[in-house]
Amino acid sequence: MPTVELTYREALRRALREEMARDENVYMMGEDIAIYGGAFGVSLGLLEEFGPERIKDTPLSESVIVGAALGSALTGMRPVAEIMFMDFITIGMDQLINQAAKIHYMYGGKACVPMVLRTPGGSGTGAAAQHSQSLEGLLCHIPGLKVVMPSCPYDALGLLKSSIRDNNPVVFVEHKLLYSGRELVPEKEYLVPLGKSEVKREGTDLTLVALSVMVVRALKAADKLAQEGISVEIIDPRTLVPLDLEAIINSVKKTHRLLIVHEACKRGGFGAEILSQVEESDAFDYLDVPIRRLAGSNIPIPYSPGLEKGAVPQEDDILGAARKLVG
Amino acid sequence: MPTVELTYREALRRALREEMARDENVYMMGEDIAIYGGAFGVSLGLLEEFGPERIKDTPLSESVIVGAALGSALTGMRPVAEIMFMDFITIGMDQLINQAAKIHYMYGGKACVPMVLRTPGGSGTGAAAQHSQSLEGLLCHIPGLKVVMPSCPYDALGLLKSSIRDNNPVVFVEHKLLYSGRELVPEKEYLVPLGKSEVKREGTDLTLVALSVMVVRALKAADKLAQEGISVEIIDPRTLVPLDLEAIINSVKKTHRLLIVHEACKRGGFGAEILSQVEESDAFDYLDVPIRRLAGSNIPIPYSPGLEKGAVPQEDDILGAARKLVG
Amino acid sequence: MTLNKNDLIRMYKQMLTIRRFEEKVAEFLSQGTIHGTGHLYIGEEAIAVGACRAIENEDYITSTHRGHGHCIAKGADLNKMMSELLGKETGYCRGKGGSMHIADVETGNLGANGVVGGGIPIACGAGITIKMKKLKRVVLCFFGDGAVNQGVFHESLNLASVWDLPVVFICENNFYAMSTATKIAFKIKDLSLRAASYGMPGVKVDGNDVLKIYEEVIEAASRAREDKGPTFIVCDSYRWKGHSRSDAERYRTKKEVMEWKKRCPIERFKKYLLDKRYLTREMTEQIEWEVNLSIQEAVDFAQKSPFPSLKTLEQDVYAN
Amino acid sequence: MTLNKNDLIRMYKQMLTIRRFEEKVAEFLSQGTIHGTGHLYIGEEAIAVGACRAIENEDYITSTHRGHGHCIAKGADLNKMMSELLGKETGYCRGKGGSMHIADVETGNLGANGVVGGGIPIACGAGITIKMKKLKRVVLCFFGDGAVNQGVFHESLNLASVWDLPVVFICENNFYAMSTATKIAFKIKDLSLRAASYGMPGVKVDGNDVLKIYEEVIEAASRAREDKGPTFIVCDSYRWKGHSRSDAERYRTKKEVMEWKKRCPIERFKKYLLDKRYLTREMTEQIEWEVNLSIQEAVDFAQKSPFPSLKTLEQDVYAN
Ligand SMILES: Cc1ncc(C[n+]2csc(CCOP(=O)(O)OP(=O)(O)O)c2C)c(N)n1
Ligand SMILES: Cc1ncc(C[n+]2csc(CCOP(=O)(O)OP(=O)(O)O)c2C)c(N)n1
Ligand SMILES: [Mg+2]
Ligand SMILES: [Mg+2]
Repeated sequence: MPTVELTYREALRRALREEMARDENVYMMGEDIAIYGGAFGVSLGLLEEFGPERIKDTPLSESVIVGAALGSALTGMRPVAEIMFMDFITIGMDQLINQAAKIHYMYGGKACVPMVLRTPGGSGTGAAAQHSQSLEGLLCHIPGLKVVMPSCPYDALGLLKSSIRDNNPVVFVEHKLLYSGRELVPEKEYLVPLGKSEVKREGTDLTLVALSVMVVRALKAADKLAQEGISVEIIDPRTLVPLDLEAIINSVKKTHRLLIVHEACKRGGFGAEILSQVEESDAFDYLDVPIRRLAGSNIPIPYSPGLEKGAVPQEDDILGAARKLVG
Repeated sequence: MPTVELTYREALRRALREEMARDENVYMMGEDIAIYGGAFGVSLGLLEEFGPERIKDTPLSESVIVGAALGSALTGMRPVAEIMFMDFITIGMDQLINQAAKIHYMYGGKACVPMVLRTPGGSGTGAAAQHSQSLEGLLCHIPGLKVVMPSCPYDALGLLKSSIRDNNPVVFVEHKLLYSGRELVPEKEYLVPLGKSEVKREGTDLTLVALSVMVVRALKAADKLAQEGISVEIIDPRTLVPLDLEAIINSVKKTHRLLIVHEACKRGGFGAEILSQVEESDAFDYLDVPIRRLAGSNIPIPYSPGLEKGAVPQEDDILGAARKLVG
Repeated sequence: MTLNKNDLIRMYKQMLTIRRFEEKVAEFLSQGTIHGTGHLYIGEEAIAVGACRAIENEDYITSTHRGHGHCIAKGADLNKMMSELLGKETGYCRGKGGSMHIADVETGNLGANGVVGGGIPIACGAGITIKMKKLKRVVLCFFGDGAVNQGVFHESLNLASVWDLPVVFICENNFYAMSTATKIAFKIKDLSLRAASYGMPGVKVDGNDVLKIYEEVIEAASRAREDKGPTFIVCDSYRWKGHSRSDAERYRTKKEVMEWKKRCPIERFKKYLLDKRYLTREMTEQIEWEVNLSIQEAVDFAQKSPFPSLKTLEQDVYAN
Repeated sequence: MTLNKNDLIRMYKQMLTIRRFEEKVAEFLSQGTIHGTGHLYIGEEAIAVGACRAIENEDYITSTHRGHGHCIAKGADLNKMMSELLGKETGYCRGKGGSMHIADVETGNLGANGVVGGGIPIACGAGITIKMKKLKRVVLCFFGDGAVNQGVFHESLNLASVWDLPVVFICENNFYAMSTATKIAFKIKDLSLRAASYGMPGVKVDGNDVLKIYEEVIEAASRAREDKGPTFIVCDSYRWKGHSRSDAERYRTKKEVMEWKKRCPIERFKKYLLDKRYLTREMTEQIEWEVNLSIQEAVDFAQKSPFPSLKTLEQDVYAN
């Protein structure tokens, strides 16, 4: 199968390009996505290719970005809206939570809102408390939203295409530190379905569920742990809602240990939900030790580089947590 | 000790009255709180007592309600802002999450935001999906916010007073179905500290942690369970952040079983966090059976009365869940 | 487009239908037959009817918490409406939405809204669809005076203006947002002034004059269809009833309410039609009878309909 | 209040301080010495200096992501500023805030803001405090043209107006929000027109004319102090540098930038002062020297300062 090396950024761009070429109802809107190409360059070049009608620069107005996207989705379009930083979904939160997420249900199933909201989350760029949050946990709590969080170019491409084809509001959470990561992906078109996790590394001693950039850190940690004789199985849920719980359960039944790693603040983060669902499943009986979460501190992201790193799990933290769980 | 019977609504009003009388920096703002007395009548009469300068009716503008409250808190006042329905905190979400919650930390501890945001949550009034949510889980995920959820008049009064005196942004979540509930409370002034749970009923077979209106339902269920020979200990955390985990742990060590009950949607609700914190604590070793959550369905609140009831735990559901856990 | 006699009579009948429908809802609310809350449109019938008569079936509207009038004026089925209000499976939303969420996207009603101002950006979105699909349609976006102070009003009118979206923004100014008088929520008296901020035309119109509203909306809609952008129309009117189920109405005087009742939009239109001899006394009685019958039928239909089964509870959270 | 020669020279020096400070920041950004992003105020110095000179020490300001200029003009300590930018324990926020969160509430700087428009309602809140405590102070609320399209702008200006809050809203219109030109984000050319929506005075002023800005703010501030309500002032200016650290500036031409550079607010003010003979060539050299020294001192201070200890990581999430 012929492959091509793409960055996560390029993978996203290819997904957007392919879906816009395939379906004329797909269009993009957001702040500075056209000539600027988006704050992280994802849509660079698409303006030239698809023109300003389909690559729409909006005024600086997050609530109407979300609301207008949903209004057009409700009437037949398939918008891909961008919120420049995940922190600012809070400004469009009413439209997202009270409108987009609920319309299908409130209207008795008689209308749907096929929209994608792309937004970059995460820390590590020195942008401090208002530009570094991982707020996916808030969205996972809201019925009606799907939440997707790819950790690599292959998934980014395939999941974004599936998200665009999905008939529900999908929040597609990218990670700033992943944009430049590269990977070989098929030249041929492919999809990655929503709701299917992937085993990113097989192992026997410990199941490690990692989200977004934590998958990358977990893979590195797992290499080191392998040298110590600890065999880690890494599962990337890829979509948090719907969650592929079964894959996690099956892995736990094999390894008898579970560690969940995410960047978002620990308290009320999605790790608590994964932990709880496993606790409530029949995997519980297979656990040799209690499930553990490794997650961001319960603090706003600080600016100073050392503090910023200290606020969220790094490779060493994963190593430590894994050793403790297995040891 | 002389007592007086108060409804939850009256208890809140008394707290507001006492704190406004005690400290001239305390004032209220919100939609229709003055002459109308608030959508649920909590502030009725306070306009006459304190005048329009301190009981401020705002235009219909939730973001500036939150933002202006925080701005005045930052500069020396102690505002008590009201958002008419909890669902609409989503409109002031940026000001709440990105500003109020983070300022103390972002400014290196050099300023603080002593404000209270009162808001009623919960279903049961036939107001459907956009007026019935229990969104406290979102707030608990955000460092810097405190989250309070009283279940009875005594606590409502004492906790609201403590919230007003607290130097942090406190979201004070009332429940629509509780407003008319009555209870004897001391005539004398008293406070209930934030971060202290209360054992609402002692028991030996099962620890039941219930939030807000679920405490009322749990108490009723516990009466029936007692007749069946099942002794339930009911803990009301009262404040979710900070959480009095110790009390829960101690109870679990005694009863060996834990059931968590809340109205908010199960997925990503605060029950997952409580479950996880207990799992991670030394109480884990004392558990005879896995911890269970009983919570709202993962759906928007439907309108039709039967569906609405079916969407969130009722007394019978608690009975069923408790029996299953003990049996 | 001038209205002929039949059009006018249809409009009159529609206004009356709204009035009688709402009176029935008021009754159900006070009896507890309707379990949620309800916001009645009585007194404001001219706006929905005048505006919706100015558009075509395939055009869109977005509505509000006070939405029954818009719904009826857009041609809703009274049976399905009443069923929804009673929480029945046969309702527009299969009992899941209730008064504040009635919608019928297929016939262009994009929905009532429980969030004040919540429908405004949605109207922009429908405008985007129209424009991108070159449909030549228009969106009427209804909202109250209270909504005019929501941030999303601002963002939406600006977007509609810079993108020349085919949206007519119609503010139903009944001088109160719940208890909050426009005179305390606004420094300006004429809300239509706000159009200038967005470089779009703004007009103020007597919201109890159904024909005047019709004319303004016709003009705005034709501008919109010609790609000349949105318009902001403010219709001054009054709500006769309390804000919702429970409202002690401490914020206004009986006298003020009485004054406005004298300006009843339906009586006024009726008088006009009688004066013009488009209508006779007998015809009005016939209309009254037909209207009452249709409401009664809706009530019967709704009352006979089943409640949704608990099996539907977790259905339709996600679309396939 | 007329400015004497010393005042004018102080203003000139302050403008120059901002310029040199930002040039140093630009250097640090391109070297990677500053690890986050940074939004430079170069080209817009007249606004902060003209406006802040018109208020007193105890008055308040709210600032933006492009906030260094406001900070300096409000009298910030350069050492603490530079330390914050380098993420040091001695910075205004003890290294926790960085460029977008520098604040000094005690001296009236309520803070920069990473959220566009985020500071506007906060300014209203400070206005409430002033009014309730009868302090006779005023709040200057700075924001960019982009922020004028945020919902919270709308809600805040309306609230300030209906409550007659002592706030002066100062829009720094540099014709772009990141890459988005005002001509595509607004249908109107003169943003100050928006004041009319709130029934407050709106003025447009040359944002490169420090004295004109000073005059308008003096007038607005005195109205505010007399309880006559807020004012909306739009200052047209230009940002010389890219939006933030990485900006290919594809959205504007070199020529446009060159044109604006010719209208340099500092050169212009310098010429005025030289023409008036308030300043001599030697004095300007002396000032330049002093300014450079103060920046150098700040850099030295910051570079010598320690990074915050990891022990502080979880401190100050909650206040006691
Ligand atoms: C965002 C939001 N805030 C508050 C409410 C509660 N509420 C419902 S209707 C209403 C008043 C609305 O006034 P207006 O827009 O003038 O419409 P009217 O009721 O007068 O028709 C309020 C405050 C709400 N539903 N949504
Ligand atoms: C709510 C929000 N949306 C988007 C951004 C990203 N962003 C930062 S500055 C900026 C442009 C701001 O433009 P303007 O208000 O004109 O200020 P300027 O940068 O021109 O000084 C944008 C889009 C943000 N910080 N906050
Ligand atoms: Mg109104
Ligand atoms: Mg700008």
